[in-house]
Amino acid sequence: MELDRRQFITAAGGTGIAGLAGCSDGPSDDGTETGDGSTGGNASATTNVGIVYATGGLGDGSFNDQAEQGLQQAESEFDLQTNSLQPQEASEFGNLQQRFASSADPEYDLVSCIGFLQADVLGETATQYPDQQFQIVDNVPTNDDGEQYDNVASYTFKEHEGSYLAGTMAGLLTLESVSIGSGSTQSDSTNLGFVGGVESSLIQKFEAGFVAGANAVSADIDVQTNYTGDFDDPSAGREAAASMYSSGSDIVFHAAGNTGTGVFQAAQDAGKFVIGVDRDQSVTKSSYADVILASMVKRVDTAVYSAVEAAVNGSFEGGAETTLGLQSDGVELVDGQQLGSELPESVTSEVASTRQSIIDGEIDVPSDPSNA
Amino acid sequence: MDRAVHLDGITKRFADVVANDDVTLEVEQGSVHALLGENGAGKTTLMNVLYGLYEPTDGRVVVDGAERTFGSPADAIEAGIGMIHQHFMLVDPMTVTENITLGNEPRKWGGLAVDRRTARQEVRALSDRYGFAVDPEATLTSVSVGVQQRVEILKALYRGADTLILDEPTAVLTPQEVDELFTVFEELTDAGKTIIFITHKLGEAMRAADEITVLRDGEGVATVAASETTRESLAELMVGREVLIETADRPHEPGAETLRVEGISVTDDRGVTAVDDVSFSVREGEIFGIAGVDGNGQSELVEAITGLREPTAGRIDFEGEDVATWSRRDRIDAGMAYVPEDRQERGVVMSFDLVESGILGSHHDEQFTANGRIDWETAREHASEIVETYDVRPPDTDTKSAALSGGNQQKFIVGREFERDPSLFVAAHPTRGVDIGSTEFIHERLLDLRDDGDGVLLVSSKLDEVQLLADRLAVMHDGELMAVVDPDDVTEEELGLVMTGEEPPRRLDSQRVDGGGS
Amino acid sequence: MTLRDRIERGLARLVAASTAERFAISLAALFASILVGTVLILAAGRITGCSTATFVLTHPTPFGLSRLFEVGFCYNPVTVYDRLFLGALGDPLSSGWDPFGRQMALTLRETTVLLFAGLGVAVAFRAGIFNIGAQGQLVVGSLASVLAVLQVAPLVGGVLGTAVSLSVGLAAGALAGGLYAAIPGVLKSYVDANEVITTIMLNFIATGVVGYLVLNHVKDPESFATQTRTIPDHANVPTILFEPTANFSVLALGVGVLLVGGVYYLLAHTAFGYDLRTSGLQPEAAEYGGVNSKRTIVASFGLSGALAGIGGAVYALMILGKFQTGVPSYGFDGITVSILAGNNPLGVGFAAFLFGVLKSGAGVVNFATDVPPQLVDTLRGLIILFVAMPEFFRLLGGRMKGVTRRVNRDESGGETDG
Amino acid sequence: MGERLAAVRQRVAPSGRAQTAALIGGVAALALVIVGGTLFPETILGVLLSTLVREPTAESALRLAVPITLAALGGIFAEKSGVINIGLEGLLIISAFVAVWMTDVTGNLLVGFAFGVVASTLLTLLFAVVCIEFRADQIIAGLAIWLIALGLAPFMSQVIYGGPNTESVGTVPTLTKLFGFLPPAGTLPQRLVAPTIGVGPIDALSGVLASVLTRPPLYLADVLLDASLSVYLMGLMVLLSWLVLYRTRFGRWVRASGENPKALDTAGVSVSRVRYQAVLLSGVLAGMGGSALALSIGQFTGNGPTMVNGKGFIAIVTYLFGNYNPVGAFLSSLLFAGLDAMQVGLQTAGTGIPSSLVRVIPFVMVIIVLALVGRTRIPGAAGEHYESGEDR
Repeated sequence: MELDRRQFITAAGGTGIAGLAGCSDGPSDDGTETGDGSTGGNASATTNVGIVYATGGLGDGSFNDQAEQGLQQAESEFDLQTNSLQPQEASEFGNLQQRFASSADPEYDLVSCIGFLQADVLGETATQYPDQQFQIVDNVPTNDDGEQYDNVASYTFKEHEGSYLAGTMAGLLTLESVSIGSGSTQSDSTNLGFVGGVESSLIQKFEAGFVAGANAVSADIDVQTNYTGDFDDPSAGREAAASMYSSGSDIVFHAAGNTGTGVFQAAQDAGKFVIGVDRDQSVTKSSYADVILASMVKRVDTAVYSAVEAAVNGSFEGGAETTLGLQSDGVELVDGQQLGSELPESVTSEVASTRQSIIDGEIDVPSDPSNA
Repeated sequence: MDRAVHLDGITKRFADVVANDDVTLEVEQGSVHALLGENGAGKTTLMNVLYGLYEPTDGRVVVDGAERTFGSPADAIEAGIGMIHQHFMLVDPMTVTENITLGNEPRKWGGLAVDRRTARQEVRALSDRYGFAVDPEATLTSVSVGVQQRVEILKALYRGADTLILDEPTAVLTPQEVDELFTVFEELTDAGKTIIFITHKLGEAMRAADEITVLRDGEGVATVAASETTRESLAELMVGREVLIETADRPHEPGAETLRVEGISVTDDRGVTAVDDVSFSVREGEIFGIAGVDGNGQSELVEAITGLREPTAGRIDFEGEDVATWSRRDRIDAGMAYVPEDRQERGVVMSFDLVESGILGSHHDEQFTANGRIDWETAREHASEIVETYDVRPPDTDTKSAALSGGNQQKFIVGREFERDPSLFVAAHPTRGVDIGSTEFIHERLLDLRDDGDGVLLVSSKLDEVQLLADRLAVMHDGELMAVVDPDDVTEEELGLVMTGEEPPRRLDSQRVDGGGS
Repeated sequence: MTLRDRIERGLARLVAASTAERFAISLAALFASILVGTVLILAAGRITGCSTATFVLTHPTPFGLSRLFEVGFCYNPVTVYDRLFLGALGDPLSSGWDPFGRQMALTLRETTVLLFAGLGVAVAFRAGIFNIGAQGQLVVGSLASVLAVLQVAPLVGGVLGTAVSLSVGLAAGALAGGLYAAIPGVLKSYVDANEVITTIMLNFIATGVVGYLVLNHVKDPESFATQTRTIPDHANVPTILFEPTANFSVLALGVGVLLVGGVYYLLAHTAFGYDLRTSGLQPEAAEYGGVNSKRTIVASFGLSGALAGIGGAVYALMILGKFQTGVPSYGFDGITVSILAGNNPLGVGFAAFLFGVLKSGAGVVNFATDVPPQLVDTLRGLIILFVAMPEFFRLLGGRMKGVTRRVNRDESGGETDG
Repeated sequence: MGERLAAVRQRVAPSGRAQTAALIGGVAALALVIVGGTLFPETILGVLLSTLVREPTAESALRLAVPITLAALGGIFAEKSGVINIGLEGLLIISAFVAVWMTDVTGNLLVGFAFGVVASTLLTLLFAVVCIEFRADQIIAGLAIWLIALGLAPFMSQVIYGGPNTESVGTVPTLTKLFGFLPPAGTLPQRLVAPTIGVGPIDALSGVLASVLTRPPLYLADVLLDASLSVYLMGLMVLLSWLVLYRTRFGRWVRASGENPKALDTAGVSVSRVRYQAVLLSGVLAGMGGSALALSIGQFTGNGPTMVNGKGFIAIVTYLFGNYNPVGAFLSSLLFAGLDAMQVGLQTAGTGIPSSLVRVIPFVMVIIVLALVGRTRIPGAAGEHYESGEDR
């Protein structure tokens, strides 16, 4: 493919240059001079993008992988040079952000920070490197006066909206007796489950939307919740979901990163259904496609892609928050690859109409489970 | 007769220490041969060479007429040699059978599993053949030390040993058990087995052995027939000079009671009662001796008195106050000195130098410590004083305690405790593992202390030591104090009987336990 | 015999080695692990894929000989180590080196926290206690210090406020860490519960309980993250020499260095230190010497936890300015620091710096090369492995001098020969 | 060492009194839950009771117990032989990663599983050489093994998969999935119904009897049908470990080597050989645990403490609890895993207790039980280096 070859050549050349630079003038990239995006002396039109992923790293099959996908898409379309860092702990965020910001060779045109935990330190970094363009996903850093930073573009999602649809679908299905793929639901059970990773306001948005969606279908529906305390503990996810399935839940929705892998496993074991998160997990976790009804896709890739695109085009706009909801296709409920076509027509159409209602503002979706 | 073992010109060198220097040993088949010498004379090293634990630096090992090179005990076992170490090589949680067959287990199911039935039968048969009366099913911890020793012997026999080496076999036995052991020796030699036993006790060598080889400073001094020698000449061979067997009995004036123990009961680590309702007292200017076979509650009693173990009942009056619940430190401060039974575990900190070990127990004392800060200069002087006064070698306070020989460690501890200027001196086995010279020295110091009017509580498993030093003597058996007597009034045999728990002869009852009678 | 006896016997052996030898062994361990690390980098560099080799292994071809072999690797070990060590120190070799630069600050701030954690673990080790719970104590101390500062800081302002809230913060951290550590101490002393087990459990419990407290009681309502409010600016640890945003204060390092001296003095020159060391080396002898072993265990645990707690306080107050769940594993790193230092407080200083360099250098490696930063974790493990076997280096040294092993064995056999 | 004779060494016998106390405490707590839960089903006790008796709790407990038990068995062999293997956590980590990696490469679960075991065994070999040959301090070397694996597994994952998490591969099947002729789990009746003969009281009685008699076996059958092969492997290994330890020569030698290596040495058996074998065996068993853990999910996640997340350390706790007996270790692993499963159940059932607090319940319980039981007797020579010919 044409694009691929170009990408390969760029990457190869880039690596060579980086290697050479490393040898000739030694480590000079540790200067304390602040980077200056506007006077960047790059002769080529190459745009440099640095990305700091959330802890949990790549291969989580959801959040980080989705961000990577956006970057890869941008790479295939623009003349990009990227460097990605996967911190092992949250305390590394600041350091890694600053590394990108302070780097003079190359100078980064955009530093993309993935995950809400990066917000606080990003505030500091952004103040310190006012000429560096930053992007953050899932949070809006503000200073003490509640103002956003001029050089930070924030992208947030209305996860509760997408989750509401997940709740709608799950609620409808659990009231019926459906048997598709390797799973089935029993009409006599009115239980659903939600497995969260680390208990936090962000994940609670998923929970709130899901519960509200399900309860809108029928007030009788009961949603069991469990926070495993970890985004990368599949065993815990499995036990949590297994416990839900065995106590009558037909469908479990997870917002737990890699912990979700265990949820899928439990669904397969129990012959029940699951709704994925962040990406179309019936694709990324294809071995579980036979139980994944749908996935609440959060277009982190869109967020990353559009920020990169803006940086390439010189149209980067800091100090603003972009909220991606159902309306802007920032979140969506994507039917499973394998099961989607087998979903009852009544369910899919109901979900579609609910979606429209939310977009039209007819349904107000709560973002906090305590007042759901 | 044939020679079962011939060690020819054995030399064993450890780095710069020569443990055996050109030693020759010839043992007749079917005889009992004693290897006699002081501690450190090289007896054990020589036997470890024969047993394949050490490779000799020089010399030949000939067994049953064939020269052998033992790379490991397995080779020696294969050549028919068995060794019963002073510290038994037994596995506590296992049964007698398991211990005896260890390494040679009979197997079944194509070698997959141990044939436990056959093992049991074989052990029982072996035990019966020599009249050992050992229960093959008993766990090791449940049998007496004497039986454990027989298990060791059976273990060697089970492996087809023809020559048995026993290292200090009588050290842990009561006199009666010693008798039984020597009977076992006879049974074994009657069956054609050869026995070599290591000892530093003249009497035993004379009693049990056919021939005696004396070792001194790593050299073989002489081999004599037991029937053709005397105690005195053996002693001279051992020590290299004439030995005064007796210490002159010095007159003393006992004063008021310094320690009074009343109805004290103590449990051991397992929660089993080790001391059961014991009462006695120690007076100023008196050495009160407690004799007994190890493990009859003496350790627990001493630990209760010195504050290392809380008694479950009873009073301990020291200088008029009940100290039973006092902490160890308070008792030290009150003037109780204590030479512990296990010097390497308790008496010194092995990796401390002598300066540091020298203030153990008084490191909170204002003599060395002000406002929590230790004055190391004073401590150094103190250590030098002990080293000098008590002839500790090497006389270097920077030496680590571990680098001192056992005897010197003991002298250092005894010195440190004497220097506390105590009003009660508790000495548990103060001369165990100590050479004759140091033993004399420590005995002298104990007598000095008594003469100065201090109370001394002496606990020892050496009957002769207690008899020699004590002014009054008690025997402990199975947690009880059997009798308090004047040591001059009883014979060793009578005491030995009491030590085994036999009812004491009526004569022993004549004095009251608290010593009020004399 | 308890597990503790075994551990301390091993530790005693480590402590017994002379200081010089220890230093040599630590250095040798470092080099040996770098060597193994190189092999690892090269092997990994063959497994992974890349478009151009960054490192080519071949031989010179002086006489126009054809190359016999030429192997390309995706990772260049030279670059990795260059970045790891020089990167962490901020390139002292380059002309524009700023010793007070950001990277140096990062290195030193890691060093500072590790110093406290390492000291804490070392104190416990010296008392014969294996405090695996430093992590939990650090977490608890960390939260306590932030809560205390949040209470106190608004009351007093200015320079005085800084001084007051910092002292209160450190004290609260020490107190909370110490009390939390006293739990396994009491359990060990009075019900004979193995401290290895209890401290591991208490680490999990600390994380859970602290997470609960923050989430349900003291959470910053503004933040998505599970964290407390940020402490007021004037309560921050003042930065001297380094730029304020580096989140490093020489003051904190100074406190650390003072404590190194303090702990050294305590161990070597006080009666309590004597109690502690004696219990650590030979508990039976300590008991004999009038040391109240139960109380010493609790006190040592408390002191150990207090030091770890201060580490947590410094982490929260100096680096984060708040408490956030997911505290890095300084406590476990403290164990490795202490082991590398042979549990010697002075050695802890050096070891903490080395691990500080490794930690901060890992970030540089992550940034500047494609080599996964987890390499540094592996190196850390290797260093500890090599430190654990001084015999290996003695043997290596011995081989060179032509001394055979057999003699060594005999020597140890001869000492206690009766 | 010292003057004390090995034969009269003070020892803490497996403390019967304390264990009885713990047992009574446990039974009392259980009784409270059962009575309280039955009487007041709406309270926490009721939730506890219903969680306790549910099959999924048992299934979950068995699943969670697999890596812990297998690692604990490994720990027993090593420590019984005198080598304290505190690096079990590391062995679980390395085998978990390699099992997934190799399953991914070969596409065969069995091969992947085997490679996981091999990886763990190799790492153990390093540990064994370091401890036995170079007389390293076992505790420190064990920690090093943990740290090495903790770095190496995510490192390799980064190298191969570009992130700390691997791809998803297949998982170990359950018995019913493997053997189609078996009835699928959950299809068994709750209880067999006794035939009625028309006499009221007798029918009632026989109904109760049938229920009491048939419910437990059916419950067990259901749980076992739903269990993965790993659970069976665990059971097999518990049995085998017990047999090896208490019925074979090797087992005796292992025990002797840990209690009194000199006794074994003087009996003509090489202590270091026995220790090598025992330690390597611990690597094999822990490797099974790690492979089983990773292949129950089909993925290795390597961030932070990795997916093993302290299970190796819990394993040490369980075998100390189980007094070094394989069956005891299994039971205490099951106890811990059961607590963990209960914890999940409680959270899901919505007791209102914050989840972060519910999660610490198993850890608190371990401390409480430990406080009641007190210390266990560790093998006499565990942790000590032994060199033949060393006269101590």
